[in-house]
Amino acid sequence: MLRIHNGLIYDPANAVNGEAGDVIIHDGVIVSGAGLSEKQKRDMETIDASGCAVLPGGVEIHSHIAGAKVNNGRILCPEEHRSHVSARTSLTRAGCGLCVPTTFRTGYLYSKLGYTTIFEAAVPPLEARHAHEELMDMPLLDKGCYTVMGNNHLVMQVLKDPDRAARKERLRELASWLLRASRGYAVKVVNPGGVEDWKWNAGAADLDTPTPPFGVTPRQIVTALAEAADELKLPHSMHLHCNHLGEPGNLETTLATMRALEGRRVHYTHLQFHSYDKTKKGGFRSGAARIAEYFNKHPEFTCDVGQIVFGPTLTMTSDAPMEFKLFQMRKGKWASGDIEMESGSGIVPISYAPKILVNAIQWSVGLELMLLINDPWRIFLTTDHPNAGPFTAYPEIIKLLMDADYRMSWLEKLHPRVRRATGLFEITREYTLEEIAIITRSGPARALGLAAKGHLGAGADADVAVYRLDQDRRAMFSRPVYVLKGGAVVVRDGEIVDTPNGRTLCVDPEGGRSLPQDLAETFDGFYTVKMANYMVEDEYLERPEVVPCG
Amino acid sequence: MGTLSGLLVTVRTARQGAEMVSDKHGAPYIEEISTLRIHQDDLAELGLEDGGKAALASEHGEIRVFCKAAETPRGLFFLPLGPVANVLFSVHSAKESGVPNWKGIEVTVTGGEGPDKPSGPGQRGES
Amino acid sequence: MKTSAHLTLIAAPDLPVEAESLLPEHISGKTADEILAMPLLVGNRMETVGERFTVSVVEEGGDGPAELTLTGDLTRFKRIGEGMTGGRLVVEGSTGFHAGAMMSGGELVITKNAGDYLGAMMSGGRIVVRGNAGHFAGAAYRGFNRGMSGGLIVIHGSAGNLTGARMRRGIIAVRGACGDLAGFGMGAGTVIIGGEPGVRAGANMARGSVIMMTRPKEIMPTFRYNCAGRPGMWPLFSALLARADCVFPEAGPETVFESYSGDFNEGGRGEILLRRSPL
Amino acid sequence: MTTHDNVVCTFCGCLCDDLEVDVEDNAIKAVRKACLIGKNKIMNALSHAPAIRVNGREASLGAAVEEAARILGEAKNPLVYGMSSTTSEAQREMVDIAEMIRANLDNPSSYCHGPGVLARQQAGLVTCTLGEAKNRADLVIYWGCNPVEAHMRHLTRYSLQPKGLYTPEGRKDRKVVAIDIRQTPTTKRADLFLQVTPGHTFEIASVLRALVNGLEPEFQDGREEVAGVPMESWRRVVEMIKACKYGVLFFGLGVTQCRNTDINVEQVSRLVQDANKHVRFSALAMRGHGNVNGCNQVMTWQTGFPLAVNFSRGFPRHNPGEYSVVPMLARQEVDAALIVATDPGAHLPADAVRFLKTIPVIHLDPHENLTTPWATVVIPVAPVGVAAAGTFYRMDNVPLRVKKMVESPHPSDEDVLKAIKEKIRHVAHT
Repeated sequence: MLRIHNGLIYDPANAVNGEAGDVIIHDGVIVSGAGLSEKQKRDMETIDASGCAVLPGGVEIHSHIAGAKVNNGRILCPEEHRSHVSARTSLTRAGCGLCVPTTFRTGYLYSKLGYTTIFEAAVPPLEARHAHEELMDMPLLDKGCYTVMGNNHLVMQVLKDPDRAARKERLRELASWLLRASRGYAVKVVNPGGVEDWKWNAGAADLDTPTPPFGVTPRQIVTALAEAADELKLPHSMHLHCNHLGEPGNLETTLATMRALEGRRVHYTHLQFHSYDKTKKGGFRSGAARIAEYFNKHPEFTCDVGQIVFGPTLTMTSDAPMEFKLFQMRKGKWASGDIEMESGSGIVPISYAPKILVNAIQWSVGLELMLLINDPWRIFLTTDHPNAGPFTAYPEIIKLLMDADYRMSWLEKLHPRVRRATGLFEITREYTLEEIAIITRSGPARALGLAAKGHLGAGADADVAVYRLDQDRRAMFSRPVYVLKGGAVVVRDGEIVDTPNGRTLCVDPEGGRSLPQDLAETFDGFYTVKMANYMVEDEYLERPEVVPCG
Repeated sequence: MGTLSGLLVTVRTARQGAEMVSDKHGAPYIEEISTLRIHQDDLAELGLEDGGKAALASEHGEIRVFCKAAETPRGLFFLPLGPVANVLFSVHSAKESGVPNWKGIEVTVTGGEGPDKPSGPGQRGES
Repeated sequence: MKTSAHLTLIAAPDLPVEAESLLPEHISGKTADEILAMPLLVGNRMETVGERFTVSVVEEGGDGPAELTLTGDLTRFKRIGEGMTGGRLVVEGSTGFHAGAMMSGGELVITKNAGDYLGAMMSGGRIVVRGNAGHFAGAAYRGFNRGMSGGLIVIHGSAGNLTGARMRRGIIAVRGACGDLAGFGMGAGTVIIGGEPGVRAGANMARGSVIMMTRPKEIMPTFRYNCAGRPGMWPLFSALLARADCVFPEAGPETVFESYSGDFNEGGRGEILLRRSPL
Repeated sequence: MTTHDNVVCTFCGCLCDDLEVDVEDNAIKAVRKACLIGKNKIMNALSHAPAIRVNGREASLGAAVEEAARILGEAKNPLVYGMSSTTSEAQREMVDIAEMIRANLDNPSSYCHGPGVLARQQAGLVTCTLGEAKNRADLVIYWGCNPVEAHMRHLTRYSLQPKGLYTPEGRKDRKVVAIDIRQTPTTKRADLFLQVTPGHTFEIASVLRALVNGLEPEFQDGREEVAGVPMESWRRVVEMIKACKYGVLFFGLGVTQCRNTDINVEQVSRLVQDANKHVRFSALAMRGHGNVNGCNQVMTWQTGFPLAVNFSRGFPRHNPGEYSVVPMLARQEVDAALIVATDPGAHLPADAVRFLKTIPVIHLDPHENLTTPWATVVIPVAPVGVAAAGTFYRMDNVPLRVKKMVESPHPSDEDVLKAIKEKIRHVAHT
């Protein structure tokens, strides 16, 4: 048994808010201290957490860290690897990269921020083996991935079915089969219909643009998949990246999508990129207030922010047409990959600068959303790594949220017109430590349906982060004193001291054991791999843990 | 027997692939990787019949090949990449990115057995 | 006090050596023993300078930047003068990869040949090579789109491929022949080639100048002929180069250059100047 | 007798996954649906295994592993090289070993398709999986490649003939262009064949770019031709590009090994990007060895770089030309080599082989080849895809699991590499 002694415990899921106490760990799990004598407690191995905040391990709900697209991003950026390197030690593997770190380094960097669970945000089933192979080389984290379905031909073939009841039943089966085939955790939808449209060289998809040649609209795709995810009782809702990412005025599409999905559990990812209003001349302005106002009234929805971080990074997404647009604006490098029958991907390097008005507005929109959405259990901290910036900037963002004076001090560094385009600098709210604990661990764990994560109650996985209390919140969250993964101390004083491998989190939904005849025929006719070779084998799951549905 | 100068390009052939995965010490593999594809008129200029023997020399080495008439441009010769062809190439030809000049090296082809020098297929027996 | 140190190689190594520690600014004020204790990476093991060199140090009166001289066959020594910011570094012999790469000031003189990536991504200072240079002189490292951004490289012999590739500012003068793709993808700056240029000079340049004294086999079809004349910048350039002991005798102030603009695939605001040889 | 269905062929980057293999008494009896090369490869998978040898004498596996670990542990600038025909699981072990011994790490792509990967570092690449070619491509361009002989089922499975979702008539729905320096069985299948003079890939791509962008090239010598082909033919190619819905360009070693290597592919990549302003267009490299793409993938996710990596300072550094295998051998600067799943004796210039013979070389391969006769330590391994399972990456990055159908008397690459790694670790700690 191990005891984390005398820290201030922040465990919002169990309504513990900064109370001094012990966290006791046995066999990788947190156990109740009740019934243990003081002597028993004194005799166990003890970590002194005096003067520290004790939080559950961080839970990352949306990050691009593994798989074909991420690796393509690594190939694209030897120049960023050059200046961010780590040498091999007796414990750790060598690596490099900041925006697209190598797999081992990704594990170390997340762990050194106190994170213990992570989800890769977009995996096309055809390339799922690749994502799982990389995740096996990512130590210190429990991990899972989301399966992209929003432009899948089989999905659209099912949605074309005029029989409403059959359609619903068949889509549920198909979604289950796709999760099984890819060993995915959740249903991911990226620019529904839009990626397929671009394969026909068509422009961006609106909510009601029919997707050729099926005639199925994004509205039909998102409502049906949200329903399927609900009916399968998946631990996480549909994870949605809306249409028109990054375009001025896209809040109308975002709001229309939300209205279409009212009453269903839905997670809106990197909402910052989807909350832009438009000036009369078509320029950018913040739409965060309108989005937040609507969002606040709909407890069925969750979101993550996708906060902009100033500096160079890489955009990478399954939203291939968006990347094409970005490339046309920027020249330079552009990688893109169409994936037969199901998806696409694109990558363009980018640099966000405070003096560029659009970037300054984007930066403000993310913070506005976090400050205006009043329920921290429904908005989570992400940078959509690496799209809006590297995850290593989380401590900086925490400081921006917790320190209004610091936030205000940014005003003079930003483009002078930013104040006219956002309401950020009228907001005085400051996050509390408890709220930070919610948006970085307890909230995402709950949204992901991870009963054993994101809290410190008895039965929770012993994933714990201990930070020395410091009024400079960036310093505090940059360097945990201790991080425990599954009960083992893996980080001490900000350095890696042990490198156990984590587990693969997956689901085992009802049905989906095979494809019906007509879909199997489509598969056999138009994929270039055999169905037997499409299904990801057990060998690609590291210590798999099935998170129950329902 | 005549001599011709030209550019040698290394290629892949179906038979080379099929024999390579069967037995790299087998006669069919050695034969295929020693077969030069050359234009009919070049062959005639060398005074060779289809299938005739020739010596192929670059600044780095010299090999014996069989010449086979093919629909190639004149002055361009094609040989499967392998240990025979590689006698003609050098690591020192790799320029900035590390690729040897396998798609174009100046060679001379001399019909007949050529001068009597030891060389030939494979690396075996070399010290 | 001004430090002058002279290191003499004991024997040429079989393994690659990384000598980025041997900078004038690093030896300034050091004793001979301190210099001999400085690190050198030989293969994959760390050694000291003393295992490979003998040293003599002279402390001279007066201020002034340090001066370091290296003597011997340093062909396997990489990163000599990498990142130097000032002082003078003289190599009596040849160097390997990355000599003077990323340097921002001072002077590097190599009396024989330099390897690849000479002055790659340098931002200031001056490099003089009496012999030949390898590929990528003044170019960008892999993935970067900005090569050399300032300073001067003079190569009295020939240079390899991609000389000045993706450069953004500064001058590279090659007295002898030059390899393929001189000034490839350059955004600004000047590459001057005295001897025979390789193919594709100036390809994909967006801005900047490639000046050739010798007619290349062909000009890329993505360039357009403008005119012939006496560019006003040439006398200034040749005077500047002459001060660096680099003379192009084939072109005087009255020499006529043909001007081509391109590369049109990249906007066409770059320029090739080709010396018109007297009829 | 057992019949294995949906078997993945490991020979080339096509990774055809529809093979049927009959196995009886631990022997391969028949292979169906494979091309001639794939069939031969599987039928001969268990034959011609070398003996375990150390310095030319037969040895036990333990002794060979021990000697390998000793050589690698003592080396001051070792080379770890190969990987192109083994699983990504084994490749992952090779990277780990290279890190441990602070080696130089490279794979054969550095002299084959590596330039195409380097071009992606500068420009990126617009690409697609092979199924998009099958389902959508109404224009196919083969440039400097000859799949009929090198990727024998490519045309029928993926690029030329298959009836796809939006190409129901197969070949009839496609326009086909071939660019090569000679006629090949592939160019004969094209609607338009442009026979070009060698060494001009860059000029061709530049002029096609100009035409796609609506610019008129200017020829100073007045000859309206590029690479020996008149401009009107290139204009025709560009008309076909602009008229198609979804074009796919397949490029081979004729592009990547042509004069100026990676710069050619960079220009081809820019051409494809430019074409996307008008139509949808992708390019794909015709990767050779079965898992050479896997080498690039594994090296990238573990080291950050697809090839030519050096670990002498403990962290990865990348520089082709400096750390790629051919120039390193030219400079004779490595002092030991671990070579797995490639055959330098057959694939590298003769002077490279002469030098390798002067240093200790550890070689793992399922077969006697042109390296086994002289390598210092020879360890036979189970042939992957037949007697060992693992992951291969197709030329379009689609990962597939190759299967184990028979037992080999020899361990897999992965197992031998793990044993060597453990031994090096043990020696380092004692």
